[in-house]
Amino acid sequence: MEETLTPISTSAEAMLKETGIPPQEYREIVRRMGREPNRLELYLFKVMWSEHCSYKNSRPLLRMLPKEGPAVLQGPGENAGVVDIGEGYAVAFKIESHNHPSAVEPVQGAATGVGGIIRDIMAMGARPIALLNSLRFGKLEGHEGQRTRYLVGGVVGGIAHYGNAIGIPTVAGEVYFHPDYQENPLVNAMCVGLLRTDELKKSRASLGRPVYYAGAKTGRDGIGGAAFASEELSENNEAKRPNVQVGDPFLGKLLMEGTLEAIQRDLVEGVQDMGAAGLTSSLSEMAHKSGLGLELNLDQVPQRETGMNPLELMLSESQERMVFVPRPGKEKELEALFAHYGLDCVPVAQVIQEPVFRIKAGGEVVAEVPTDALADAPTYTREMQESPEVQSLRSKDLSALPIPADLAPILPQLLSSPNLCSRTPVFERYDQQVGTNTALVPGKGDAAILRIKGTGRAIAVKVDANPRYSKLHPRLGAMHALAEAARNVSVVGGRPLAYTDGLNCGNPETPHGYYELSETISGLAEASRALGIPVVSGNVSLYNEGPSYRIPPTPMVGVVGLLENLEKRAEQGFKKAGEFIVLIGEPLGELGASEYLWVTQKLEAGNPPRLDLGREAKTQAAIRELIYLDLTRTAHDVAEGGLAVALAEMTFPYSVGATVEIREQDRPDALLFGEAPSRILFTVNQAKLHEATRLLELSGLKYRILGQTGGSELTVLLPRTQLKWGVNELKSVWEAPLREVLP
Amino acid sequence: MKIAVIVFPGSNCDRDTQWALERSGLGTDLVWHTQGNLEGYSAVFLPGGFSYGDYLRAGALAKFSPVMAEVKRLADRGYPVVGICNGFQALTEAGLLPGALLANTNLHYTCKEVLVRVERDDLPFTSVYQPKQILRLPIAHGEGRYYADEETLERLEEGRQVVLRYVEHQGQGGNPNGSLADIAGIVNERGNVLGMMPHPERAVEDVLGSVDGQGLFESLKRALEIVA
Amino acid sequence: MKFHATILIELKEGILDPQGRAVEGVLKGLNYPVEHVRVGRVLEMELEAKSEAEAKETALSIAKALANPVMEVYTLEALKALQEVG
Amino acid sequence: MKFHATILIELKEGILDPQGRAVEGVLKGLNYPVEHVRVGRVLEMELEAKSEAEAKETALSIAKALANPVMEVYTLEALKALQEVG
Ligand SMILES: Nc1ncnc2c1ncn2[C@@H]1O[C@H](COP(=O)(O)OP(=O)(O)O)[C@@H](O)[C@H]1O
Ligand SMILES: [Mg+2]
Repeated sequence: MEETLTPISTSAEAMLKETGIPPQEYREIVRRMGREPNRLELYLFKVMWSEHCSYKNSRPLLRMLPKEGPAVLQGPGENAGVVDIGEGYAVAFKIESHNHPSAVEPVQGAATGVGGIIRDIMAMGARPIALLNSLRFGKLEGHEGQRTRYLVGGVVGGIAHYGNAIGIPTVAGEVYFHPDYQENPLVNAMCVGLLRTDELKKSRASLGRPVYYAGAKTGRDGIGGAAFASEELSENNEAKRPNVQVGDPFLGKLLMEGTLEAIQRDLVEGVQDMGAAGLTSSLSEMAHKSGLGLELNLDQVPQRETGMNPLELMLSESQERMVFVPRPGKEKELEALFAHYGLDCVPVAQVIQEPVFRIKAGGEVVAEVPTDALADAPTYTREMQESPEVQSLRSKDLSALPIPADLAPILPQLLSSPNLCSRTPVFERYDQQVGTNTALVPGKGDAAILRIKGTGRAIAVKVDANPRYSKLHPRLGAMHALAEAARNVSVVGGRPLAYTDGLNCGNPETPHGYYELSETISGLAEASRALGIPVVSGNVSLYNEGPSYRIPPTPMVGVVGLLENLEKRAEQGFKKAGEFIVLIGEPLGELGASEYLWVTQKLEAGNPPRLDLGREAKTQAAIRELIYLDLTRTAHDVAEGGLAVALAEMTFPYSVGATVEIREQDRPDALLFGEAPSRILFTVNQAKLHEATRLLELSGLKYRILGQTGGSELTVLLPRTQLKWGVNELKSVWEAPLREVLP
Repeated sequence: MKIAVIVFPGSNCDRDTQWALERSGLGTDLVWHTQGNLEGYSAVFLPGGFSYGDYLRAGALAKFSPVMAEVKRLADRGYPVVGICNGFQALTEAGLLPGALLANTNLHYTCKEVLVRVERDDLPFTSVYQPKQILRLPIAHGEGRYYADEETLERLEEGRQVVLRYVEHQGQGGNPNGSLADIAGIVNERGNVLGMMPHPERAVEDVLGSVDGQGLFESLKRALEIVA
Repeated sequence: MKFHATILIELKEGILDPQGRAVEGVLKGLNYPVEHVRVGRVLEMELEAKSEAEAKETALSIAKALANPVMEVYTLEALKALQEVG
Repeated sequence: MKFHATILIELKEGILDPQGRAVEGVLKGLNYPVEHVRVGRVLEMELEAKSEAEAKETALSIAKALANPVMEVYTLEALKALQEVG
């Protein structure tokens, strides 16, 4: 049917080749503009209609996600989501991906990813108080392992470089290794900011107001990066490779202080960061959200390099730039404020009635596009089909698996696997405490806790995703991701308020890729509804596939929870001897999609564990109640590696051992290393044991008193065998692997 | 009685230091680095962070800030001056304290808890500590390896200018960065200018995991009250 | 023979150099008439080679190995033969 | 006149240079015949001066200001006049 459509002029065809804009979208552009666009205008569309900026493949699916909740002050649609935490305070948070830039240049890619999400939080009027990150890498072993090691070092170094210098603590995160990330490492950064509810800012501008540009000068950095981020990393990208964007945390810090002071002194009515696609998206989106137009004068834009043309200026992704709309009469104060910090702060645009984005250079109009034409990209719903390989992996029968004769060596083997070993070598490179709010540091608990100065309150934060579950069952995997992130927040005493999701998937234009994206989002939506946790922000990163690998769908779910009383919190480590160890849930786990299968048999197969969301919600409520009633101070969820790994992890922080007994007759490997959700271990002393177990009975949850803490060994009594490991021996095998990657 | 907490572009522990001082009942002002006059302040803190991005060398560019001449003037007049982490680096770069702080031998920024022994409890910064008391304090730096040539090192030891030393205790702690003589903190000859790599302001509340830094602020408070 | 090589590894033109920017700001504040300050790394090393030509080749291949091709350029700033001591 | 100056700031002999060691380790791992690898900083800048002599003086005073005498030495590696682009 193509040929029946209006033919495309030859000049246009050249530009289409150059920009990679498909003919049908070009026709839509011409229709919306009522004429053929010039080259600059076409590039504006290329950027704004890129997946990264327009969500054209995901927006229809994202509508499935529940976005309302009692605590939600700002849902998806602004620079970050905002939830009320009481006493006049709120927190803003969002996750953002920087996968492709990090694959090209790990240090700067990760650093600018952190810088970018920080500015999203600032744009809401919030002071950033915590950073999290979720990282995915390929193989550590063999030849391919060399590149992985290089990437790990670079990415961790880049996150540390930016976060440490700008003075925001990195308090939680996750690192996961899987072969399918070999060509597409994932680097998602999350930031949480604190604000007074009455200082909530939006990306708005009112008629006639000047629009200010503040921060770093514009150079030829990451030209076309946003579009770049939406293309598969393939050989021919080498040519297209943009000038690497370099982050400057020093300037970023000054820009942050200037921005927060401007907001706190009420000098500005609208704030917007310049993220991906720089001037183009920040200004056109601000105009569109305000239902107005905007006239930009490029001659006023501070420039770092000479001879930059309008296209370069519009596409530049130079870092550390913000957009402000000053309150009437506050212009001079705003300029003075940034002068104090030694930063540019100049008017570059004017808000106009006519709903167009008009760009002037050298006194002439070089581009003029209707703002809604740019903002509302066409969306796509595509046909989907599950990959047959995944189907067959999932339907593999695991009941016939041999039971290892000797189970003792398996625990150290699991603890020294890249996905379960100690993360200390990673997070000790991050400043975890600047701001002096970190009440639970990485390694001490399943989620980080940040107290809110001036209140008795605190928030708990964690980001999670299990790629193996998601690979074998995208829908169930996504449900697990939210359930686990929320569980991690609950076991430290936090009540989940909302989440942000970083959806990392493959190519949506392939049936398998679109199936995984769609199933992931509907799984999230279902879990979201069942657990009563709404989404307030997020990010979508697609096309994460290379010539030989497609990443597993990776929904990185960042949950923020509230502790009404900072004192009512729990950590992960056994503290003293003689406490009872109670398991909420049952010892028996499943082998499907387990780390145990992978580590012991290099087998990735079967169904991920079943997930009863009703029981999950009850389980989380129960542990929060136990913590709130001072019945426990030590809790930890049972995740990858199963019961044995969870117990070992609890012995490490204070080197306090334990003895537990499991009476079940089921296959011992499933009892020790099988995985299942809705399981939490906690300790309680003799005096409170009865009250604790009564609470669990009343909430109708299965539970088991497994044993007691104490000694310098972890002992597990099974019906037919007894297993014993020295805590220090386990600890040293657990600490070694990543230390070798990050010396 | 007020304490000046200097804010260089890139400082990021200024508010934390202020918080710790205020909690100890000491009045403070955050003073921007271009301030040319510190008249009326009874002590000065150079906080941690990344002054000027720590570009070139940690603390290297801070010495050019206008306020530093004034800090030196107060130091010469015997006022207490404390440099924490980046502040310590700035004090050595500016020549207010001997030696220098080089890249950690592990070549990366390291944030963790260390053990330090209080070598002197007769200073305005340490009077409330027990002799040889061992403190649990956080470090967070990439350039904390104390270095000085032999004579300087000898002078430091003879003059009892080493105030804090990294120690190992029951398998914990140890020297985290390769500092000569396990040096974690020193004072000038007169004993009124202190530089230390660990962060006492991060160890003043149970919720932060340690209260061992509180003694420094209390000691200072006492000293200043006596003067006042 | 032993040679001494001095290798410079610097950011490509056009790539932002925050460090240079900060140093330039400070120097200007001290009224130095400077511009376009860039900060890079210098590597000094001794290397073994049969001839000047071979030494040059080795030095250049080392420079290539150490520079990050995405962001950096390298130059062999100096190469001189050292007389064997003893 | 405009001049281009190249300044090297390096650790004094005898001061442990872990970065140099690390690089040396990597290079030896790649079988390069290297020794005594040291890593320092190079600063490139343009400066305004009336004469070559004045330019040299300025460059050296900048180097002096930026180096830390406790553990570093500085050298003016190169200084050349740039012809004004009219
Ligand atoms: N997966 C998602 N779930 C919920 N909201 C999302 C998701 N992806 C993006 N959003 C929201 O859409 C808006 C635009 O996203 P994005 O372009 O990443 O913001 P920014 O341009 O500020 O980085 C943001 O409010 C973001 O929170
Ligand atoms: Mg934004």
